[in-house]
Amino acid sequence: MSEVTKELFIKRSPDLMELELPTATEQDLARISRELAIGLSVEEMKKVQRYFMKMRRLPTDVEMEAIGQAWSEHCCYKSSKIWLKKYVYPIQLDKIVAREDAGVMEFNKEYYLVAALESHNHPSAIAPYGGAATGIGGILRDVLCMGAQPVALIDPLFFGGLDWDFEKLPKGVKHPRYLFRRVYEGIRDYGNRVGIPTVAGQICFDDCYLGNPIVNVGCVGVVKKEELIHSYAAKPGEIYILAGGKTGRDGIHGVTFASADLDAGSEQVAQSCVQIGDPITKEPLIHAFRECVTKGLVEGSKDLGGGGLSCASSELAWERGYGAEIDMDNVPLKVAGLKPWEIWVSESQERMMLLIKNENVEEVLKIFESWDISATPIGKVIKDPVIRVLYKNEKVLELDLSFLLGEPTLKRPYETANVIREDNSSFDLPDLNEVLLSVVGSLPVASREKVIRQYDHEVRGKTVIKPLQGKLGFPTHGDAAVVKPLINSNNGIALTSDVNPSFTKLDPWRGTLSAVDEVCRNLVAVGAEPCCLADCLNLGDPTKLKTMGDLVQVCKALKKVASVLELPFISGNVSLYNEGLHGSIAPTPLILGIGRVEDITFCTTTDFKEREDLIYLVGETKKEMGGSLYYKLLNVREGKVPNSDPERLKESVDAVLEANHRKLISAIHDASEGGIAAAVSEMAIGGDLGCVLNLEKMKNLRCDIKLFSESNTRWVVEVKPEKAKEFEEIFEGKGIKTTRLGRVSGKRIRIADRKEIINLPIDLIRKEWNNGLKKWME
Amino acid sequence: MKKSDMRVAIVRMEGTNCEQELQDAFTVLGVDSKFVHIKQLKELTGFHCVVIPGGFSAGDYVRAGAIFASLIKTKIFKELKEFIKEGYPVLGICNGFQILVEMGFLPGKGRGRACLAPNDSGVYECRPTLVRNENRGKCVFTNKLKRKEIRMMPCAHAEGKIILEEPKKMLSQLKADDQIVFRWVDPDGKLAGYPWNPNGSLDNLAGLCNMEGNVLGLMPHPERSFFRWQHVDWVRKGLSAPGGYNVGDGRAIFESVIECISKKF
Amino acid sequence: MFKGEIEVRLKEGVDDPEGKNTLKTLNLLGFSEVRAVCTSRKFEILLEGRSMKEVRERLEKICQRLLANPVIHEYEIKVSKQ
Amino acid sequence: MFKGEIEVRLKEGVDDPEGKNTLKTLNLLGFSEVRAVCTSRKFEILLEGRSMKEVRERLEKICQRLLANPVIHEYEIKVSKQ
Ligand SMILES: Nc1ncnc2c1ncn2[C@@H]1O[C@H](COP(=O)(O)OP(=O)(O)O)[C@@H](O)[C@H]1O
Ligand SMILES: [Mg+2]
Repeated sequence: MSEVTKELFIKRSPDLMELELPTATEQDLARISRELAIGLSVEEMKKVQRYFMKMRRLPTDVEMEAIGQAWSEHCCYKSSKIWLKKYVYPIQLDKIVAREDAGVMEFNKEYYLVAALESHNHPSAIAPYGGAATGIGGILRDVLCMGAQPVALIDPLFFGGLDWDFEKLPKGVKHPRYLFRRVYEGIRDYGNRVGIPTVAGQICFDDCYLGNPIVNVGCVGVVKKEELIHSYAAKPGEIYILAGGKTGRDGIHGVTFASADLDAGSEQVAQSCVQIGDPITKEPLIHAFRECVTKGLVEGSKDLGGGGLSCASSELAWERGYGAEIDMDNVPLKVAGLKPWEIWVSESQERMMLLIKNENVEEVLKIFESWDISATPIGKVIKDPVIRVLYKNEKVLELDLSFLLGEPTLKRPYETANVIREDNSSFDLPDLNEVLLSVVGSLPVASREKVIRQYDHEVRGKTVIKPLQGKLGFPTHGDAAVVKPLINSNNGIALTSDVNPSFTKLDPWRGTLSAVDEVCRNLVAVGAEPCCLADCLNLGDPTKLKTMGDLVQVCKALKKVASVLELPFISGNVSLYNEGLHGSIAPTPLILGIGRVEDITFCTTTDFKEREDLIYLVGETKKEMGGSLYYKLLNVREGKVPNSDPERLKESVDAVLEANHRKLISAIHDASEGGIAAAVSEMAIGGDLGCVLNLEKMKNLRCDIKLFSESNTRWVVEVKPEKAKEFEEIFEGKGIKTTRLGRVSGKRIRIADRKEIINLPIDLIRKEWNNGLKKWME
Repeated sequence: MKKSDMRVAIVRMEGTNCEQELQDAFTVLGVDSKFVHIKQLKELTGFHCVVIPGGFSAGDYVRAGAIFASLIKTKIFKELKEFIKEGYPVLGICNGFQILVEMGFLPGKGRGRACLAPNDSGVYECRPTLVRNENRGKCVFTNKLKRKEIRMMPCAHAEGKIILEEPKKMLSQLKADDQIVFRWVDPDGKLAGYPWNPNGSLDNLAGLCNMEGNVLGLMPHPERSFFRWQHVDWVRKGLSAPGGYNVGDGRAIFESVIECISKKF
Repeated sequence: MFKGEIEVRLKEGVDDPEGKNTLKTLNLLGFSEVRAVCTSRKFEILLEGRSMKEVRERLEKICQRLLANPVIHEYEIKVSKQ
Repeated sequence: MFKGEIEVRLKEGVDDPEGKNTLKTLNLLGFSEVRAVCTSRKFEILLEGRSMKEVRERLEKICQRLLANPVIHEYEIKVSKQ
């Protein structure tokens, strides 16, 4: 602490400081914010100053820390809130039962579906193993605290290029290969231990993520309708019970850290922000908590995530206009000697806050005791909208909740970036056999098997459509995973996540539309009706005009497509300040798609099933090559990003679902990165069956564009010859184009467009596809 | 004994996590089962079968199953030994197998020692695997399976490689005494290498029973192929199966033990 | 108070997949001079006791009961007074 | 040929769930005299090199690139000639 600032801190007791705020100059205010590492701007500090002048007293360090947490970007969404409120939150609002720590929707007559999605980017950049693991821990608690049983996890990940030169990394920046490995190991070791299957995800590599990987994590669960728990206090007098792990110095300032740029110095500063998850505390915590819920003992609940005790106790009370009185002496600590402010904002893992009626407290404590999990009453809900905290019989914090949680919002200036929507490229046709092999062996397309198999994607025994599918011994990628959460019902939940940063980088608008398009394609491909979305908006520094412009574009695009599709955003998260070695990351609006399967016995997979079946392309192919894998491989830097027409998407979704309900689909795979060439390859790999295709009926395009265009709203479908007519009629009736490309045949992929352009054995394609990512993982 | 009188104890502690699907399996077959936390487990009277489920007991810290095994040893070793001696069936799946081996119930007293070591691949392996029934009739968990029959039961473990202290001698003993229950095979029924043998286990061993045949430990998860829709290729092959609609390959293990209990007690 | 340092390592002849994987990765990362990697695990245990001898015996028991599996592991115990 | 012995351990103040769970078990098993358990990992690396100094530098790099994360780990390197 510098000499100047020292004078502004007054020791009130051994553990407590007060700040000489009233006399502080602007410079002093900035310094205080810096010294306390609470990340408040001078404007915000002035607001704090005014509040305490009105109160006629000095703030304690506990109070300053609490305000710092509450007003951080991570906790209050100050830069994004107005846009989310305007565009995202209102969509199909009446379908949402609750949008709290997790979102809640109807699943079937008896059950709700609960889902949450979050980012864990900054912690994972500096401590990838612990960061990714605690990401899972946190999202599980979000779902759990609604009373739900978590049933599946999903992990979308984004890293820099694996081939980046080690010598070109600045000090303190970790190599993508190290980050990638430690992140999936963290997910594996935590997810497998808590026994919730990791069924889906996404791994994406792009140099914009150098130094700032994106680690998002989603979770879905189910809860009996009458067992739903809300994240708020219903009545004064309810007792706060803190359950789970003990509180320590790990994870202090996590949220303010998450709302700052990473730089070389971050490693040192960050050490205390790193939280270490303990799945073996979490696993019984899930059981104990669920037991309390099923016995009807829980009135309200919230997990302790960003902002720790401070956020959880304040928000629980304030939601319905109440307040809280907390006695910090009772908080179980990992080590002695924690200062009150540290206890108040620590983000130690594996903790939950429960609100319990006085008469039920004893029983709840007993249940936790039987699971060997610590649980302690630490305070109660009060009528006045104030939060008051005692420590060693001393009042260390007293704040009006309307002030603390009054939702500071910023309307930051923004600028919409120009996008290029032209394609004047001209180049000779390359050897398409070679290109196809590079496409299937490229990082975006290549097999994820080596990662997927390390995640236990089958624990709980309810994963009916698995991430790897096909003939036994010939695994290929599926489009979405399906779990059947209830033993007595054939209803299923389908899960997938998508966004292609190569698109969003060039064109945030179309990139966002494409992400939602792809999510829907994947869901209907397995036979699921899209029922809701969640979004994690990962972007750069919001003080940059372009970042804010991108954010606005993204939100508008989400509104456009989701309104037409009638899909609400059930949950979401905004992660800003993602700045890598090359500046801001590509806007990365990660979309989680959740679908509902009426009867899982209707589900379909991607693998070719039988010789002589017909192969159709559904949808229209255009020369929309901007950000395409094909152009990237050929180093062509032009082209427009594929557009998506929400109305047509909706019609197509309905048509594919109708074909599914009439059992007309033998196999289906959506066309995305690598176009229909990649889709067909994966279908062949999983069925161990080849095909003969002729592209002549796809008009007016050069053959390479036909093969590798990534136009949206397209699927490759295998149909039995006797069902061809019925299949075609469904699409015709809705004005959606289908093109009969050929049939399943032999052990080679043979494609002609007037003359033969591809002729390769599937074994060779499979070999390239298997090795593409694996070779980086040894 | 009637099915409705049977009671199965599913023993758990923090980190066991395959118990729900295990219970579902017994429930579907009409048998009552109860979760018992190792902390509360004081006696086994009233139970007719003990199952130790898969998962990561105590995080598998130190070594897979080590902590759970030593807890059982201090808490209820004698009772469990007596239980086994009386002929009641005891099943350990995956982590449960590791625990039974750690405790010395498998391969059994006077048989030399075994261990479940880290997979050759060095990592966790979650994949569909095939096992062949090698048992000639001793094991009470496989009497509903034909000899040499191949079944799909997925594996999901990081430490499943069976190592024997004196491989040659012990292997021939195990064979002679019909203690080998399952071997990993490929779709052609051959004793293949990775990935069909997912861990590099000696002689493709995947499951062993004790001398008396009433204790079985196996690495693959029969409860994960109890239903046909848990099979990875059900969409290709449909849900009708030899045993009936939606019957999965692992179900026979549970049917076998239930039949055994009903005949024996 | 005493401090026991226990190193548990795989016996010779027992495969060490973690070591093998680490070796492969190091070679791939350009550390081509690395020839072999073995891994082991260390437990540092703080415990009370009356004498070095007694403490050593207890640590021996701890290894047998929990930390090592005699089929694949060997271990080494060091004791010091704190 | 040189041998490097690298011990990687969690920094003080960083949670060690493995140590915590081992402690709990030892206490339950009747080793009530045990007060604390910390775990760490050792890598024994055989590698070529021209001098102790060069080898030490390479091992230092190996730690930074693969074996340790400076945010939560500290490590110790010993080199000897074989
Ligand atoms: N981009 C978004 N789209 C939809 N909902 C969002 C978005 N960002 C945040 N939310 C919702 O706002 C609420 C608060 O978010 P957050 O503070 O991150 O939740 P928590 O900390 O409890 O996980 C949650 O219900 C979350 O789902
Ligand atoms: Mg939360």
